[in-house]
Amino acid sequence: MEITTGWYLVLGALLFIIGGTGLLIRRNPLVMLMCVELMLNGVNLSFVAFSRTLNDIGGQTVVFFVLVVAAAEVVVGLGLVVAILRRQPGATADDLSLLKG
Amino acid sequence: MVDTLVFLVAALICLTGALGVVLARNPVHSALMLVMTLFGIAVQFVAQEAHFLAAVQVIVYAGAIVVLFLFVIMLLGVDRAQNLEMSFLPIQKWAALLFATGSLAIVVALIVVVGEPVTGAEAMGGALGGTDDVRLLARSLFSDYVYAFELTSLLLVIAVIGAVVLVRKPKVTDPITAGDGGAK
Amino acid sequence: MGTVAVIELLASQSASSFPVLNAMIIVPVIGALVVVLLPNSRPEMMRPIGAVFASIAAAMSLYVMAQFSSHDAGFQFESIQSWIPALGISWHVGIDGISLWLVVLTGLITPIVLLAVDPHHDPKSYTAWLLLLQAGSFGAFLALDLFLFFVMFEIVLVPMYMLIGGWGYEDRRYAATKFFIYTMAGSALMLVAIVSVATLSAGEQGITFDVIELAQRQALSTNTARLCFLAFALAFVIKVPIVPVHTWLPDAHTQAPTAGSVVLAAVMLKLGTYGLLRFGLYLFPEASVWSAPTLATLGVIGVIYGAIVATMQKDLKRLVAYSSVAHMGFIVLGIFAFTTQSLEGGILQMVNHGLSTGALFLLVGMLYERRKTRAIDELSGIQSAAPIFAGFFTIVMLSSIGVPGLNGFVGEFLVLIGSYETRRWWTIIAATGVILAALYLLWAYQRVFHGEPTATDEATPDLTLREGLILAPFIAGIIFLGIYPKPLLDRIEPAVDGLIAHIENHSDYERPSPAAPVIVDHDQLSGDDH
Amino acid sequence: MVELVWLIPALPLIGFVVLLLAGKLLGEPRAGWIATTAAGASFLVTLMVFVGLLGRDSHSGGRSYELILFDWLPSGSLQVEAGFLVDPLSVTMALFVTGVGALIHLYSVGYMHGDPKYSKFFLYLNLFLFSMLMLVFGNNLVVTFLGWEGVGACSYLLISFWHHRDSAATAGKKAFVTNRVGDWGFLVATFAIWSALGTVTYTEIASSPAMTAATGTAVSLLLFVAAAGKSAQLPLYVWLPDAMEGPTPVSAMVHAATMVTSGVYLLVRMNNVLTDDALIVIAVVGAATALFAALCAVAQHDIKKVLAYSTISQLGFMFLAIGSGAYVAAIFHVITHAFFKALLFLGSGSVIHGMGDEQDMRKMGALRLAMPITGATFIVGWLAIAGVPPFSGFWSKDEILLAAWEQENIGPLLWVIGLITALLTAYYMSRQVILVFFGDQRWDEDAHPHESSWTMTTPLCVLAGAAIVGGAINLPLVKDWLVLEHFLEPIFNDPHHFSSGTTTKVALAVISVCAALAGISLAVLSWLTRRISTDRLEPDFLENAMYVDSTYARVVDGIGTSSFQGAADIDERFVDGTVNTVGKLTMRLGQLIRPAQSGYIRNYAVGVALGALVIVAFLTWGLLL
Repeated sequence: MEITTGWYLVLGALLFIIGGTGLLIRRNPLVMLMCVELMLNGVNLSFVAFSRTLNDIGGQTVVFFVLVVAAAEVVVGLGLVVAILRRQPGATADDLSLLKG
Repeated sequence: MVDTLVFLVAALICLTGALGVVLARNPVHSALMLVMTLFGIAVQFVAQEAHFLAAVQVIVYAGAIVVLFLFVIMLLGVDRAQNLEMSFLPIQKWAALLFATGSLAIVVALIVVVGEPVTGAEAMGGALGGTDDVRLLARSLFSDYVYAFELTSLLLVIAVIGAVVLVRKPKVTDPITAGDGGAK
Repeated sequence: MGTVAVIELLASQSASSFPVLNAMIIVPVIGALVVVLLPNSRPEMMRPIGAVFASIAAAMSLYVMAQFSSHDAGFQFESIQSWIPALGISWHVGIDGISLWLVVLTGLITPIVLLAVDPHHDPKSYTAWLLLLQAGSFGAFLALDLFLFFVMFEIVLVPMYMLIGGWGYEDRRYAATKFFIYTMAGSALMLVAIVSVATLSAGEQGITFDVIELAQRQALSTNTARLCFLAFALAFVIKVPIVPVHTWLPDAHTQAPTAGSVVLAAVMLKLGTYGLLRFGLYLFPEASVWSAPTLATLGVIGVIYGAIVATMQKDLKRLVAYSSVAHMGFIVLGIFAFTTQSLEGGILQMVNHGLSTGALFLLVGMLYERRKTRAIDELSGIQSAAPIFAGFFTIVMLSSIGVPGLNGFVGEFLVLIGSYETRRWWTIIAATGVILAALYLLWAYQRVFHGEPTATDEATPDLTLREGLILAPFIAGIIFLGIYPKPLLDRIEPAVDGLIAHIENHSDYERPSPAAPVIVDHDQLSGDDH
Repeated sequence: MVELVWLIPALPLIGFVVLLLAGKLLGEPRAGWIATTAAGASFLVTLMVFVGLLGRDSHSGGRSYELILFDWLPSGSLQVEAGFLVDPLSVTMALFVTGVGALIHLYSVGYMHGDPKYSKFFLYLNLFLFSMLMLVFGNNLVVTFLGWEGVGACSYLLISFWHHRDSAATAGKKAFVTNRVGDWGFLVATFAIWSALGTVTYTEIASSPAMTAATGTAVSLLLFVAAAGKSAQLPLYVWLPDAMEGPTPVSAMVHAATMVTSGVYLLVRMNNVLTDDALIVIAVVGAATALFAALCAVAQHDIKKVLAYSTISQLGFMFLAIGSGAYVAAIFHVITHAFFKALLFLGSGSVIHGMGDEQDMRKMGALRLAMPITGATFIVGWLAIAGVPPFSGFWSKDEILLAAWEQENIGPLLWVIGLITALLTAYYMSRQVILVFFGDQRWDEDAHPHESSWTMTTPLCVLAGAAIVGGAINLPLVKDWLVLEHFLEPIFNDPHHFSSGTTTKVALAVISVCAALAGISLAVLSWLTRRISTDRLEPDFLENAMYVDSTYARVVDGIGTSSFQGAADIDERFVDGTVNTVGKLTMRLGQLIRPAQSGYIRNYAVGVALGALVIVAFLTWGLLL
């Protein structure tokens, strides 16, 4: 059985689905952020797989950028979490609805 | 054959880790499970000869980001188990279920109907230049993507400043009025 | 050496080549910027400095008036700068007899109200907004490019919105929002029509937004032109306003600060009637003729309805606002009667309405400053306490009623006598407006100025010298235009005749040939049976 | 000298401007003297113009002079000039307007003594005189309309002169608004004339061919509407009795002698366009007004109200004359009426002044002793209006009755109405004279009636003289004595001539004199000697003017106000309500969608996730097919 691109893509998709589902069902903001990381990684995997398949370094470059963005996102996201939890210890995502219309 | 084995093992690690992240009640466990997934993906990167990215994956993700997560968890002391069921947004569960099953169905449908290869492009094993991927990546980053690269640096600066501002201890209890008071 | 060069340059710059119209639009904008940059510590400097810039613009409008050739039916002082060449959009401004007096009115009104009315707070932004209003109004009256016109037409909304919302009375937010959304809703369709007209007329000559060019092309099919005309007309009739889309006006007028009310009445309402002339009749002659009975009917309804509703108002400013609806109805009737007299009268009436209603708003504003109320019920016997104030009010009121010798009459009379030729029954009904005008104004005057004054009424101070000087230009204009409107009519007439000829060329309308006075020998007649 | 015509209105205008700028400064009595001088000088200039006109050839338009000052409203083919027309009619009108006007100015100097707004009163009077002269001298309809509206506005200002009184303020407003109904007719008539003839200038209208019958009648009736408003004819008369709220000189000048006759002037001026159909309407309305107002005058108690209704009645006579085609008779009566009615009003003013502002005749009596000059002159006025020969009123009234008699279709009927009116006139005027000057003294001792100052009695004497001999300007029987008729002849394309023989004329005159004497006797029997019970001579029905005015008031206050209020309510609730409903519906729609913005981030995530799912599903679907 040869491992073709499809396998990687399916694996990336599965990671993405698991991350997305986790994002929807978990209320802990920290875990939600982790789920986002999972989704990003699923996509990264696909990029690398395509980069390999299409023989184009561009795919890997994008992964690099995704990494940077993910890092920035985590930094700001965690900053937010810290600020929120300081004011409302033990708050979950469902306790916050300041932007209710 | 080895490739297949490596892929399957790494994939198993990835998926286990991912499910662990989602299902673990304790955030600390989630974070550790995330590390597992990230390692698995690093292995997949190596398998696809993206050595540099694999290294970065381990160093940045596992080494920095997850550690950051753990720091925050410990800092805030939220390392308690949480009840996954207790939510007053009942729609979430069903929506998540719908999302998961729907997405899986699409993936399965694609596998079944389209089969292999998805893209119709050349098979695995084509060379990107062997171990030379660092050089290729660098050339790409600093030529084609130089503006984007510079922007990411800006983004990181902003993120750092933002994070500092966000977590600064407010002098007054209310952070919104506190900002105003500081200006005056 | 350098000075000599500058002098030579100035000398070589002949009067006609100086883009005075562009300067008129730009100077108030510069003034607004200057005022904004002034230090906040000197609030008393804001209005005088603003007034200087407004006056420079006013002086330029007077210069244009003086240099205006009364024999030229076309556009004068034209200036075209390429703006967005790909779309055929240019910065094209020009002035003709139709816009001339509105421009002069805009020029003169702004510095006066700027000096006349104390905003009580935040004079910096107040001054800046008023200057922008002047610039936008100039732009809208001078624009000969549809796109430029639309931009200016919308720009004027913003300062007025800010003035009402920022310096108005108790319900100012409601009124400002209503004003903005209502008029904006009208112009939304106009934008569609502007784009349609430009693109559909493109043909082989290429796309253009130039009004003159589009009016000459007349490339739209009949039905398209009618649809486009309706879209334009909707924007303008809301601005005029015509019944039944008038209800933003009483709220806006009532809640606006005095300066806002004055400029709204004197300048902004004219954008509607001016638009109907310049972009309705000129661009869509056939559609105008087609829709004339309907619009003239709406105008007449406005005359009667505005007067009736004005009669029952309890708020003095609201009453004046409804009287505006009635007066503007006359103008609309005149526009859609398509005769020289009715159109000239309509344009003259625009100026007259600006003067007399503007002055009425100033007077009501002065009364409010004294008594902090606009309710008719709460005032009584003011004439005993403030006879000079009452005298000024009487003159302006009589002008608004349309007593000959004052300006209100000449416009109304020309509109009606001109409309009688083509719209007989409309005119006969509209003429009853003169009865109603007397009714509502005199009744209000009686309740406010006549009767026994109470102790608080007794304490109402009379007009100060400063206020008298503010009102003097209005009174002078009211009397001068009532006695000698010839200078205005002479300059309006060629443009109006040109416009009617344009309508005749592009539709089946033919202006009535008025009966020539027949001189019959006296003695021959006396033998007839009689 | 005719060229000086511009000075005639200019002088009062100068007086107006001077008083406007410096009235307060001049104060009493200088302000009054300036105004009086202006009016008097205007009268002198009118005399000069009159002499100048007499010096011109009376044939082929020689006695018609136009002075164009400037273009007023030049617009395309419409050319309205600010111009004056000097011809026999305008000069005749101007002569008595300025003459009577000057006298009333003089009278006011004394009458308004001590009023805090002394100078303002003369300001208005001069403005009124200016407007009236513009009305008379205007060479086209529009300039006349300027004067027409000007006198209306001045009338408004003067009636509500004592504006702190609600009744005065209301009366002023009522006068203006009612007049405006007439102005509507004036305006539309002007439009129709311009549309049909292409001119608004009198000389050109007069020389134009006739309009079509329908247009001509419409124009005539519209002009009559205008005249009915200004000259207080049925059904627009209601403002005139109320106008008595103004100071008495105003009543004399504006509401008896000059302004109210401008309707007559207008119709005479436009005699060439009036059609026969319209003339019948005018005659009938005139006769009806004459009778109606005379009946109302019978039961009034207010000294000025009697004179007011009397004025309406006499104006009805003038319109009866116009309707019968006797324009000269109408103008003749305008002139004599101006003399004796101004005299009566000024006399009543003198009485009111002397009695300390008492206007109720029931509280007067035997005043001839206290006020000899006023009493004597008032009696002259009484005899003149009652139609006793040889006083002026007899001649003009007789001519009107003759014209009515000769009216083609319903002549005798009109004549009978006129005769009854004449009888009533004699009766109510006698009643007034008896109640005021004869009989018992019914006033309190502390009233101290006294004769007025010389400034007030001089005009009375002058007017009394004019009222006695005024008839001389147009004596019948001998053709050469018809001075006025010959003088006015040039303004008519088709001069009216009486067809009756001398016998008929004399017979009719005798009957009318008998009627006058009958009226006087009736009054003497009932009010002086009390032979006839007076209990039922003042029915409420007549005192309240047959409830016409109160019915109007009820309609205006009831249906009028409520329908206007209804329109205002519709505007607020329906028209504006629709707009606000659109706004509210938009907001409600927003409220409906608003819960979607729950604020819970995970809800948004569901939206994003499911949305993405749908898109991917859609793309996959396309791929699979």
